[in-house]
Amino acid sequence: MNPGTYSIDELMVVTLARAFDNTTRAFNGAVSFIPVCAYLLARKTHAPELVWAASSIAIDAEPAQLGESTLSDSIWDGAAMLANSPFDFWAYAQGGHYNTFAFRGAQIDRFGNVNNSVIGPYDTPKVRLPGGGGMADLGCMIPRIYLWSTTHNPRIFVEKLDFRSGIGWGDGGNHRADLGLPGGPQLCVTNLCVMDFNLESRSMQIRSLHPGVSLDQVREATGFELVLPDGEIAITDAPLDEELRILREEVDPTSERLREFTP
Amino acid sequence: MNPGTYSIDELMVVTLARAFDNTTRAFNGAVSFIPVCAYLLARKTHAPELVWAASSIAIDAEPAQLGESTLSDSIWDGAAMLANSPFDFWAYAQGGHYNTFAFRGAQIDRFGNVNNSVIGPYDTPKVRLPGGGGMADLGCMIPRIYLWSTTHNPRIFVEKLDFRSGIGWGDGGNHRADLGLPGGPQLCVTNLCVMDFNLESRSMQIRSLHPGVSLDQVREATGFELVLPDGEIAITDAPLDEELRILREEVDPTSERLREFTP
Amino acid sequence: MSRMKKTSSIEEAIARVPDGATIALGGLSMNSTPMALVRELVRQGKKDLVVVAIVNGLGVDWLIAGGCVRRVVSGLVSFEGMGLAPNFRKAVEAGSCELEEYSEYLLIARLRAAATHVPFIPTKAGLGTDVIKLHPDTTRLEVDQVSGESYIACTPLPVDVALVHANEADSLGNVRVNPKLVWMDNEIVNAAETTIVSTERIISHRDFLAEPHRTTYPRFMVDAIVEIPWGAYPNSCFPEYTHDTEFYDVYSKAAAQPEKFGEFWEQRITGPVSHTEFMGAQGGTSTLMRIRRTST
Amino acid sequence: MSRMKKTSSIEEAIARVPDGATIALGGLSMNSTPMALVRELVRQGKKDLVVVAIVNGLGVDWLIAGGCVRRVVSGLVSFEGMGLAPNFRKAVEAGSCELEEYSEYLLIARLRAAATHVPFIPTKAGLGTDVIKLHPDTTRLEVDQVSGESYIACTPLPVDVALVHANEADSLGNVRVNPKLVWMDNEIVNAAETTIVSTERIISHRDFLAEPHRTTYPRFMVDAIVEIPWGAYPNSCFPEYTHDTEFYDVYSKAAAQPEKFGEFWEQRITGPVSHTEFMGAQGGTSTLMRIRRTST
Repeated sequence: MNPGTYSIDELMVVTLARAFDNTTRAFNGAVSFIPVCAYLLARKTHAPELVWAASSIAIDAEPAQLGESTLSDSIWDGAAMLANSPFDFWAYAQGGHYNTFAFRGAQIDRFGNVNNSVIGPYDTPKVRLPGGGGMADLGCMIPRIYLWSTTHNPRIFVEKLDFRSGIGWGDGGNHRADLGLPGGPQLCVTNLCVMDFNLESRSMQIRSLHPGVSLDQVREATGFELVLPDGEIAITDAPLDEELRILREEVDPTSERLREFTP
Repeated sequence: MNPGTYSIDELMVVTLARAFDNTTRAFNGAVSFIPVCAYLLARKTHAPELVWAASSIAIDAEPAQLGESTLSDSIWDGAAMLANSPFDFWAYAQGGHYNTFAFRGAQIDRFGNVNNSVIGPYDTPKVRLPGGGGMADLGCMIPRIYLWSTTHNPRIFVEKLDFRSGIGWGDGGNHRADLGLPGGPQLCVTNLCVMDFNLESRSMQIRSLHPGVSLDQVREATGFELVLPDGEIAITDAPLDEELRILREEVDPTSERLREFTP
Repeated sequence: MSRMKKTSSIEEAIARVPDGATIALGGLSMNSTPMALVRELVRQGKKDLVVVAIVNGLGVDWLIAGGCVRRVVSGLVSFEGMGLAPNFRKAVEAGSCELEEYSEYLLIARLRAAATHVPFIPTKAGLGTDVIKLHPDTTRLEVDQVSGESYIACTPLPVDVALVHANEADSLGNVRVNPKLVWMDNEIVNAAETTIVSTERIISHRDFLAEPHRTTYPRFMVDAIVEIPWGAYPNSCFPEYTHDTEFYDVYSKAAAQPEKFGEFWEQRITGPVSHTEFMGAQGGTSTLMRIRRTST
Repeated sequence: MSRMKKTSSIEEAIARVPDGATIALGGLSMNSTPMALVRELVRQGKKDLVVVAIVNGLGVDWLIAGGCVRRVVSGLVSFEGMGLAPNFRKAVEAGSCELEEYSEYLLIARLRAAATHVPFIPTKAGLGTDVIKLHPDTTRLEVDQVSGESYIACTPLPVDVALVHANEADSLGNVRVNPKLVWMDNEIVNAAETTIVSTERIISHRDFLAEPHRTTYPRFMVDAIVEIPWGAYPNSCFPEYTHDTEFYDVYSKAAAQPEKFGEFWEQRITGPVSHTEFMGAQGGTSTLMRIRRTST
């Protein structure tokens, strides 16, 4: 692919990367190629101080390429520290020393809460999903939460979750703060658009549409009513050539990030 | 010194060592030469499975000789594990994996509670002592507590502590069990005698007098009334030649244990 | 006098696990799970196990396929990007296996409460989620009277037998995990009555004395040591070998065809007797070449 | 683009500690205390410090002798078998320094509550003792409603500045404690707003990459790195050197003669400017020869 042209995975990675800065201290869980690429890209461009703990274990890892699992040792090379999970990781996460986490879910609601446990009734599920893993924990502990989805459709962006595996802004408004939890979801990047959260209602709000995507298209793909920003809706900024080059050549030369896109 | 003759420090070490067995899993704090010698002696004689963590850190240490501190690296040589204090030590101690701890105090009462904090009123102390360190913790966590004192006198064995830094049998009777704490003090070995604790009142009771020591002598040296056993009072068994040889030649060839005896 | 040896055959070690026991599996997802011990549980036909597996996949799936499991206690069971764990999914959907679902940290807190003998451990994890509503007895929502802060009180989760995989051990039961304990194995070992460790190799006690700071579990925390090279296969054992993606592929494909799965299961998993035979059934040397790691 | 360097002179690093701050000292008793940083606090004339020192001796004694301390928060202050800490003892008996006394684990629990943002951490430590009666607000006796078990609720003890000593660091702030973190330093680092690390030596970042499992603190937990060889003297830094018994002897003797202590204090402690001059005043090479460890 030439500079100037780019694919949706590249746009998502670059958009997310630009949301991070030198104060970002992040880690990642399973099947998290998009945020992993974004952390690495941000670190290699505008945010050299950014901290990323590969699989929550390998701090400042510099993998030459990614593997087929973002939870495995294939992305630990070049780390400055291999941390112990209960003693180091959970202390840093609870203490706010890690401040950034990205998750996705089988279902996402307007407040950025996610479901990764069941589709259908909990006791007689249509599909038993893996479970939330650390979502219920980290959603409560980490102040800067980022959501992403490579398949923006009404089965994922739903009016009501079948189960709340992880908390975003909770029931909206001040709910999260009232629970004594720090921060909350900042951004949701999908294959169609970028959304943030209305500062009062904490409901998902369009920030920008990806080039070539219409507002109606996003509305149809979303199971709840989206808040619209004041004024004209922006178009997501295109990646720079240098960002694309670094992503393609240095961050993820074997395009493992495409594993998140159903062929 | 020849076999057959022995000194009081040797009698105390040997007596304590015989109280330990293959199920003993012990560690030690500061200024604990007598129990450290006893753990090593027991391990080298009848209890090869005995676990001793030098300074609570160096598990299965085999020091060629002791140093002037039982909390320092001078006794860590030959260990099979150097443990991390909060992550390993406190987990093993709280979980009952360590089951044996020995302490002494500036004051000891009839129930084996100890004071290492102040002499006199707490807020205007006559002597500000070091503090209990881990006594208040380990007294609660460890089921088999052993007490020792190299100077049995009424200033140490008192009717009432000026401050309870560490718990033994608490207020006596079922108090300790009612608090939900495991076990309790087993034995108190001094330079005059060996005491255990009455099974009902949990009050200190003479078990045996050291050779040449009279009951009156012990009573005069004790600030509270001692419980007497049924029948005749035994004489503390003398050390065996082999125990003395191992203690003198292998466990503590430089006689660091004498640091606990005022010259 | 010499000390007791804790080395054991895999058959004897696993014979210590009674039917109905609460067992806990070490490792995380595709990393460092004691798969050889799991296979032996299946081969010995254990029944009604309660399986604590904080973040797991294939280990739980095998135990369910083997009919060993009454209940799974877990935060997540999946094959990550390679899909859902098929037998787990089927059994929970069919109601033939109970699932007691928590999150990762709520389980860590419950294990630590058991390990440290406190009535509960408080955490903010889980606040505002449906996870804590599933088990109000064991993850209780409470409010601190003084600060007014909400927290979840996580009650003790005691474990009968912990099964973990390590790199090195001596015959006395001292164990070394390389490079250090990166997952949550210590939490289950500390909470367990009995701990069985499979190890890539048994090394001399002298090696432990030479580097005592590298020891992960001391001998008194370990009850049985079983030497099994590639004992985590098809999962990884850092830094020696990685998980076998090809195995996951064929396993998932086989599970998708219920009429053929039995044959696959017998041929590849339950049929081989020794671990050597088992590794042979997985492709032998060419598989070992494929999974070995070259960088650390 | 390159990353920020965290290396600092000792003067600049300690200038970050404001009067009245709550500081915490790493190490335990005569092991691994950051004595050079302590001496610089004295030299800069800090006032009204609250000093958290779980198990300590000389560090607290110097700060009190230097007039820096409003309150000591500790489980134990002594010179072990070498006697009581003389200035600590005198100041507490005279009422010129407050003492907030806990036990070791109660302090660990309070620090961990601060580090993990929970309203309290429960423990059975302290039950039935007078220690918990001293501070019913911070170590509250409570009863679990469900199990009926008693416990002590330990409330958060936040720390402004943690001062710890280490063996090796790189200029980015990654730190290595050899052989691993044997004392409770991690507890204070995790609870602290700012962490200042003195280190025996600065090594290259490459050394950390070669053995990442040996890293104790990652760069983002550390705010300043100060290179000070023998920076724990007169205390030990395992496995490099041991504590200096002779120093303890002469210090205790000097403190026993109040009329002469001022001279000793000036000559040996506050007078020397650089750490090199300070080590010279302690006997220089012959002292270094005496304290070096030869076995590990």
